[in-house]
Amino acid sequence: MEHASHALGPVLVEHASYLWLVPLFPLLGALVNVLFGWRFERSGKKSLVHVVAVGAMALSFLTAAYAFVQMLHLPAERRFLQNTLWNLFSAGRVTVDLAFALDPLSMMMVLIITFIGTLIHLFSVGYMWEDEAKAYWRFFAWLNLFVFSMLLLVMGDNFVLMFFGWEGVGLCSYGLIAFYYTDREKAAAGMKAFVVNRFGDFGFLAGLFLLFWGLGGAWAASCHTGGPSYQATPGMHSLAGASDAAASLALAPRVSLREHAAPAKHGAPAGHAAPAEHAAPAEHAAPAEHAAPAEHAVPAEHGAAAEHGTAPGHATASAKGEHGVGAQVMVGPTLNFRELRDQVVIEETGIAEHLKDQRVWGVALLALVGIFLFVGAMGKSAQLPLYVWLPDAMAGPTPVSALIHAATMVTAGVYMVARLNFIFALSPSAMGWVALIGTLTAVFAASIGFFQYDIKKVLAYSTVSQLGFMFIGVGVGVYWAGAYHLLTHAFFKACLFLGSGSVILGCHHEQDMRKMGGLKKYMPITRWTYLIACWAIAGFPWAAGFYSKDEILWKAFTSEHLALFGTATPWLGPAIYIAGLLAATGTSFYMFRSYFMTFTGEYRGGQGHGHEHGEDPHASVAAPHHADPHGHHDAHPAPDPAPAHGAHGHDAHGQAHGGHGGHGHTPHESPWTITLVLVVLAAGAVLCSLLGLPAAWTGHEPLLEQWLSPALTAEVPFVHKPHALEFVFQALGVGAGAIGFVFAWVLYKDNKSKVPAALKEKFLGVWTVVYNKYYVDELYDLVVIRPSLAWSRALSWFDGHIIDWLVNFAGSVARGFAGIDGWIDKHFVDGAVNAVATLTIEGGRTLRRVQTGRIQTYLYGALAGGLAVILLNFLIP
Amino acid sequence: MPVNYSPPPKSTPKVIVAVTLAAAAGIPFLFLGLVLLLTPVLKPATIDGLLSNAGIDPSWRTPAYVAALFVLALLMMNYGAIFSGVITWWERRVAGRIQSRIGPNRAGFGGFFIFIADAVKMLLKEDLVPADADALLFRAAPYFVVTGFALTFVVLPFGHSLVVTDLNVGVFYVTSVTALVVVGILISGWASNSKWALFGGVRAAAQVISYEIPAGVSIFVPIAMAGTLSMQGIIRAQGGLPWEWFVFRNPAALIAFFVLFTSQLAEANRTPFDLPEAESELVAGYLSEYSGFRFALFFLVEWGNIWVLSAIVTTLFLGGWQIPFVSAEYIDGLRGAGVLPSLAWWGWNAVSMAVFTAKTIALCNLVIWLRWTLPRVRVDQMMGLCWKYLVPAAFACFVFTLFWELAVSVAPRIELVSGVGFTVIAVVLAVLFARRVHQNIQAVQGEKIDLSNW
Amino acid sequence: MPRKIVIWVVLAALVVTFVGVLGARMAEGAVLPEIILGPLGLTDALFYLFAAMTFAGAATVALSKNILHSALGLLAALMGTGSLYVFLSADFLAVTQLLVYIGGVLVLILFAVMLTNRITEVKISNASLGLVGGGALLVATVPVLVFVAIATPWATIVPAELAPTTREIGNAFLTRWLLPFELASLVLLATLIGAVVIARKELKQDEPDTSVS
Amino acid sequence: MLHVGLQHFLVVGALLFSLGLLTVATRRNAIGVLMGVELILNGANVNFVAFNHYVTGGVSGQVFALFVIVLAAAEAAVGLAIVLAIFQTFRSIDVRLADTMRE
Repeated sequence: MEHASHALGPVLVEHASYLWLVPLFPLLGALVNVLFGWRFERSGKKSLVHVVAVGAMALSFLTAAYAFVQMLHLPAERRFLQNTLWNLFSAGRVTVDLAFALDPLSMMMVLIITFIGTLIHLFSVGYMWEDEAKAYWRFFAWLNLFVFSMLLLVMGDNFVLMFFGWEGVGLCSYGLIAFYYTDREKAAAGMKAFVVNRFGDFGFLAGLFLLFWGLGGAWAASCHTGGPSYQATPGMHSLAGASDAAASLALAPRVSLREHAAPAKHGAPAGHAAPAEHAAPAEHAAPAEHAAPAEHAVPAEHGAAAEHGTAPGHATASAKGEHGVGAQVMVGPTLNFRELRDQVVIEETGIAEHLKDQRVWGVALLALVGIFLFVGAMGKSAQLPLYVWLPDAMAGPTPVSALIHAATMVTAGVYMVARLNFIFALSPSAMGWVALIGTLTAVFAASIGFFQYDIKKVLAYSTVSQLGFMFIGVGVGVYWAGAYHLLTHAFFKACLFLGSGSVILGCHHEQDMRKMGGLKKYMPITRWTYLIACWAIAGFPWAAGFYSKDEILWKAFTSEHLALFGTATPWLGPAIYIAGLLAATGTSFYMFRSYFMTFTGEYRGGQGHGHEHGEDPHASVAAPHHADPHGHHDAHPAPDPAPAHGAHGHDAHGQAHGGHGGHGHTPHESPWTITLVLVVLAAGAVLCSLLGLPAAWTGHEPLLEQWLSPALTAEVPFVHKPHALEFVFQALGVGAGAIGFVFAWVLYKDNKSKVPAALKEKFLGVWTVVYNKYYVDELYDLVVIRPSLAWSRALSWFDGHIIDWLVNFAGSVARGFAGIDGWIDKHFVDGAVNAVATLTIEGGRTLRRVQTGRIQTYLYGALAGGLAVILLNFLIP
Repeated sequence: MPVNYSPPPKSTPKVIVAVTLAAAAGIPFLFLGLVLLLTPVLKPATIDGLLSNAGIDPSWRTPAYVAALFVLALLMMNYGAIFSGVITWWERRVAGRIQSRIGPNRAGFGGFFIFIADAVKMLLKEDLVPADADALLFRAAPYFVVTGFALTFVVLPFGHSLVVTDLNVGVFYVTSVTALVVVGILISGWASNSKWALFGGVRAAAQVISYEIPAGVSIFVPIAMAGTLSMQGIIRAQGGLPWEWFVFRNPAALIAFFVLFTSQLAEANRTPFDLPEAESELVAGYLSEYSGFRFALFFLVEWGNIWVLSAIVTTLFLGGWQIPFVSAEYIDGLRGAGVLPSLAWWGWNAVSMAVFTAKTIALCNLVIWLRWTLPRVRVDQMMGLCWKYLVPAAFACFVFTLFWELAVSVAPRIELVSGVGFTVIAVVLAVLFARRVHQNIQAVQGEKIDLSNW
Repeated sequence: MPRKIVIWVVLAALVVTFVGVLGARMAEGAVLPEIILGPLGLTDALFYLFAAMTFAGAATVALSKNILHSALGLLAALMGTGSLYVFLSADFLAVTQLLVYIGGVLVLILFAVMLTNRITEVKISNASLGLVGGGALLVATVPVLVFVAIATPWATIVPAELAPTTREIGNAFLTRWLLPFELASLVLLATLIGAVVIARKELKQDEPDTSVS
Repeated sequence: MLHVGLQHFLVVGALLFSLGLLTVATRRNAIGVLMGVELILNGANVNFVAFNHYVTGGVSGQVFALFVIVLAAAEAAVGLAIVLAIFQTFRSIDVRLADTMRE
C-alpha cells in the first residue's frame, strides 16, 4: 500500500448516462416473469421464462462490460463513472438521488455479479427445468430480482440505495432459500436467514446512525469553529432559514485545498473545468487567505451546476479540474459515498481529525462505528456469531446456493467494509476486530467442515471460512487482497457449488457424500472442474485461490497497527497468520475430502434410495408424475426447453426422475448448459490468478491492486519485510494446502481407508461436537430463542392475567357509569337531541328554499359573492 | 278550342343573332376582363402608386382604397350572379340534349337570354311573405345565403395574380364562410312557418354540416402536400402539366379529389344530393314559401355555387391557373418595377385566367352531367355515404398523405412516378370515354351531328 | 317594449360615461370634446363598426323575446367578435371562430330550437325573467369590468406586425401546448359519445316522439 | 385614447361578458341560457386575444382562445343534447320547470 503518499484530492467524476441500464435489465426481467411468467408456463412457452431471465442478465453484463471498457480508457485517477437519474428526496441539506456510481471496486463487483450471475442463470435453466416446485418463473423472477438488488447495493451512489439493495438481497435470499416453501424445514431455513440477517442489519443501521451522528458533530464543528483552511460562509449560521436544498447549498461551506494537494498531472478535463480564474493561485497559496469570504465559492458552484446539469446537491467537488488551486470540497451533511469519502479523506476538511477524536461513553466513536458496521457485515457475510443461517440456507436450490451464498450476497459485507475503507482505516481497533472475527470464523468454520457428509453443507462451511479470509484481508487493511479473494472465491466457489449441483442432479437429488463415490467415471467434466476449483480453494499455485489467500496472509503477518480495545496489539498480525494457515490447511483437507468421497472409489448410490426419498417431500411430490420410470426416455411430457438442451439432457432427466421411483440407476453427466458453465467457471478460477501475481514475482504491483487503487485509498501501514521472506511464506502456504491434500488422500481416496471410521470411533466425543457444528444452533436455541419464547410467554401471561383483569375491571366500572349515564341520556339528552333534530329539520325545510334548482338563482348568488369580494378588496386597504 | 301557340320562327333575324352572340360572348368576357384588369390594379400598393403618379394628395388614399374595395365587391358579386345565370341556361340546354329535347331556344340565340328573362320575371313577381311567418327572419334569410356565397369570392383565384385577397388562411376561410349558407337555409326553413320548408331546412342543415366533415378533411390532403392554407400558395405548389397536379401526384389525393367533389356536390345541394328541395317529397323544401326576388337569390346562390365548388376543386387538385411549361416565377419576373405591370405580364395573366376558367367550366359541365344522369339518393343513403364511406376515406387519405409526404422527402421521384402513371391512366380513360360517346352518338344520329335545332 | 328601451339607454349611458370619463382621466388633462370628435382612421372606424355590431348582437341575444332573433343576434355577435380578431392580427382564430361558432355552434342551436318547439307555435316563448334583477346585475358588473379594463395601467408592448399565425399556432399546439391539445381531443371524444348518449331517442318510450312532426 | 388600443377590446369583451351574464341570468329558455354562455366565452376570448396582441406577444393567447372555442363547441353539443333530453322529459325547455330535484 505504498500509493497515496501525497494528500488525496476529491474524486473526479465521469458521467455515464447509461449506468442505470445495468440494474434495469434484471429488474425488467423480474417484472416480466412476475407478471407474465405463469402465463408463459401455462401456455407451454416455458422457455420464454429463461429466455427473458438469461437475456436480461446477459444484457446487464454487456452494459457492465461496456462501462468497464469505458473505465479502462480513462486515466486511473478519473475512473469514477456516475449517473444521476433523479432526486429521490431532500431533507434539509441532505439530498438523496437515484444515482448510480461505479468506481473500480464496484466495477469489479458488478462484473462478478453480472458475469457469474449470467452463468448461474444459464446453469439454472438446466437445473430447474423439471423442478418439482413447478414454479420455474418464480425461481427466475426471484433470481433476477436478487441480481437487481445486488446491483443496487453495489452501484448505489449513496447509503440509502445501498441499504435498499442490502435489504433487497435479504428479501430475495429469503424468497429463494424458502423456494420450496411447502417444506416446513426449508421455509424455516428461509426464515432463519431472514431473521439472522435482521440482527446484522440492526448492527449495520446502528453503525450508520452512529457514523452520521459523529459526522454531524464534525460537520457542525467545521461549520462553527472552522479549521485552519476552512472559509466561513456568511449565510452559514442561518441554515435553518434556507428554505430549500438549492438555497441551502449556496450557503454550504466549502473547503479549498492547499496547493500541494494537487497532483500536477491532472489536466483540466473539458466540461468540468470550473472557473479557475476565480481562484487565483496567488490568493490561495497562503492558508491565511482562506479566511477570505466565499464569493469565489459560489460562482464555482454555479459553474459546476450549470455545466453538467446534475442535481445541484451533488456538485460538491466543484472544482474538479486542477483540484489543487481553488479546488473545493463542500463540507456538510451528505449520504453520498463519494462526497463522504472526499470529506473524510481530504485532510483540510478536518472531518477525519474530528471523527478520530470523538468518543462515546469512553469508547472511540470510530471503533464503535466500525464494529457496528461489521455486525451488519457479519449478518450478511455469515461471520462468527451470525453465520448460522448460511448452512441452513442450503435448503434452496443449488444455483441459489451458488449465486447467493458463494458469489454475491455473502460478499456484500466484505464489499461494504472495502467500500467504507476510509472509515475503517481511521480506527485500528475496528480493523483489529474485523480481522480477529474473520480469523476465528475461518478456523471455526473450517473445522466444522471436516466431518460434514452433506456435500452442500461442506461447501457452505467452506464459504463461511473463506469469507473469514476475506475479512482478514479487509481487516488488516489489504483491501485489494480482500476484494481479490472475493473475486477468486466467486469463481471457484460458484464452480464448486454448481459442480455439487451437477453431482446432485446426476445422483438424483442425493446430497449425502456417503451415497456417492466414483463419479469421475460418470461425470468427467464435473469431476475435472470440481477438482480445479478444489485446487483453487486449497491454494495450489496453479489456481487463483493461492494468490489471494497468500497475499492476505502475508499482509496479515506484516501488519503491525491492529488494535483491540484501543490498545495496539502488534502480536495480532502474526497470530492471525498462524490461524489463517491452520484454516487453510483445514480447507484443503475438507475440500479434498469431499472431492475424494464424491468422485473416487465406487459408486455407493442406489441403495436405500427410494426409502430416503420417500421422506423427501419434494421427491414424493414428484413421484406420482414419474410413476413409470421407463416411459420417460422417449416420450417426455415436457416441451423442449431449448433446442440445444438436447436429447441428452432429456435423457438425463428421464433417468434422474426415474431414479426416484426405481433403484439402481447410474449417475449421469449433466446437460450442456450446466457443464459449459462449470467449464467457464473453472477456467475463470485458474485465469484469475493472472490478476494477482504478487509483486515479489513480477516486480510490479498486481494488476488488480493497480486497478483498485483509485477506489481503495485508505492508508494502512505495513512492516516492510524482504521478498525472500515472502517466498518462504508462499511456500508455507502451499505446504499447508499440500498437508491437507495428503491427509485427505490418505484417509478418503477411493473410500477404502478404514482410518476415518476408526478415528471417528476413537474421538467420538469430539466428532459429535464438531459434526453437530459445535452445537451452535442449540446454543442459539438456548440463549436466544428459548429466552425469547419464555419472555413472550411471560408477557402473554401478564397480558392474559394482569392487563385483562385491569381491562375487565375498567369495563365493570364503565358499565356502572354507563348505567347512570344511560338514565341521564334517556331522560335529558334525548330530549335535547330531539330538539336539535327538530331544529335541523325545520332549518333544513327553511333553507331548502334556497336550493331552487334554477341556475339563475345560483348565478345571482355567485355574482353577489364575487362582487362582494371585489368590493371588499377595495374597501380593505 | 285549341290554344293558339305561335309557331317557332323559321329563322332568326341576322341582327338578333349577331346581338345575341355578341352579348353571349360579351357579358362573361366583359366580367372576366374586368376581373383581369381590376383585381391587380386595385391592390393597395398599386392604388398608392397610381395616386402618387397622378399627383393626388395622399389623404385620398383611404377613400380611394375604400372605393376600390366597393368596386371589387360589386365586380365579384356581379360575376357570380352573371355566371350563375349563364349556367342556368347551359344546364337547361344540356338537360335538353340529355333528355332528347331542345331546351330553351326562344330568348336570344339558342335561348341564351333565358336567364335574363327569368330574372326579369322574378323581379316582377310579388314578394310574398306568408301570413304566419316570422317576417324579419323570412326576409333576412336569403341575404345570409347570398353573403355566404359572395364571401367565397374574396379568396377564389382567377389567375396568376387575379385574386381579391390571397388570405393566408384561404382554404379554411372558404369552408368557414360557406357555413353562413347553412344558417340562411335553416332560418328560411324555420321562418316560412311551413312543414315542408322546415323539413327542407333541417335536411339541408344536416346534410351540409355532415358533408362539411369529409370535405374539410379531404382538403387537408392538398394542404399537407402544399404546406400552406393560401389558395395561391396551393396552386403555386402544383404545376401546369397533369402529372404536376396534386390529384395525380399522390394516390390518396386522387381519392380525396373524389371525396371532396362528392362532398361539395352535397354541400351545394346538387343532385344526387338535392334532398332539401326534393320536389316529390317536400314541394320545394326550404324554398316552398319563397317567391319573386328572394327566390331568385336562392337560385342565384345555388347555381353560383357550381362555380365555387368547381373553382375550389380546380385550385386544390387540378393545378389551378398553372400554365403548362410556364412557371409562376417566370410570370412574376415579367411584372417589372413600374406601378402598373408590363404588357407581357398581363398577357400571361390572361392565359392563366383562361386555363383556370377552362378547367373550372369543364368541372361545371361535369356537375351538370351528373345532375341529369344520377337519380336522387334517399336520406339514409345520403347520410350513410357520408359517415360510413366518405369520412373514413377522407381520414385514411389524410393519414396516407402524411406518410406519403414523408416518403417524398426521402425519395422525391415517387411523386413523378405516381403523377405520370395516373396521368396515363386518366388519358386512357378519357380516350375510351370519348370513343364511347362517339359510338353512342353515331348509333343515334349517324355520321352527321345535327346542330340545326340551336 | 319601453322597458327594453330603458335598459338600452341605461347601457349606452353607462358605456359612454365610463369610456368618456375614465378615458379622460387616463389622458391626463385631455379635453373631452377632442376625444369624441378626433380624427378617425379607417381601421378605427371599422373597429367601431364591428364593435357596435358585436354589441348590438349581444344585446339582441340578451333582450330579444324571440329565440330565433336571439340566435340571429348571436350570429352578429359572433361574426363581430371574429372580425375583431382580425384587428388583433389573429386571422386563423377569426376564421376558426367563423367555422366553429357559425358553422357548428349556431347551427346546432338552430337545430335545437327547431327540435324543441312545436311547428305550429312560431312565436316561441323566450320570455326573460327578472329584468329588474338583470338590470341590477348589469349595473353591478359593467362598471366594475369597464373600470378595471380602462383604469388599469396595462403594461403594453408595441404590437407585432400583421403576420400569418397559422404556422406558429400549429407549432404551439404540437410543442408547448401538446398536453392540453391532447386533452382537448379527449374532451371532444368524450363530448361526442356523451352527446350521442344523452340525446339518443329512448326506444322504449311508449308514446312516439312528436317533437318534430 | 381614441385610436384603437387594448382598452377598447377589453371594453368590448367586458360588455360581451356582461350581456352574456345577463342572458344567462334572465333567460327562461334553456337554449337562450346556452347562447349566453357562448357570449361569456366570447367575451373571455376577446380578452385573451387582446392581451396576447398588446401585452404578451406570441401566440399563447390565441392558442388559449382556440381551446376555449373547442371547449365551447363541445359544451354546446353536450348542452344541446341535454336540452333535447330535458325536452323529451318535461316537454318544455323552460329552465324553471326542470327543478324536480328541488323538493
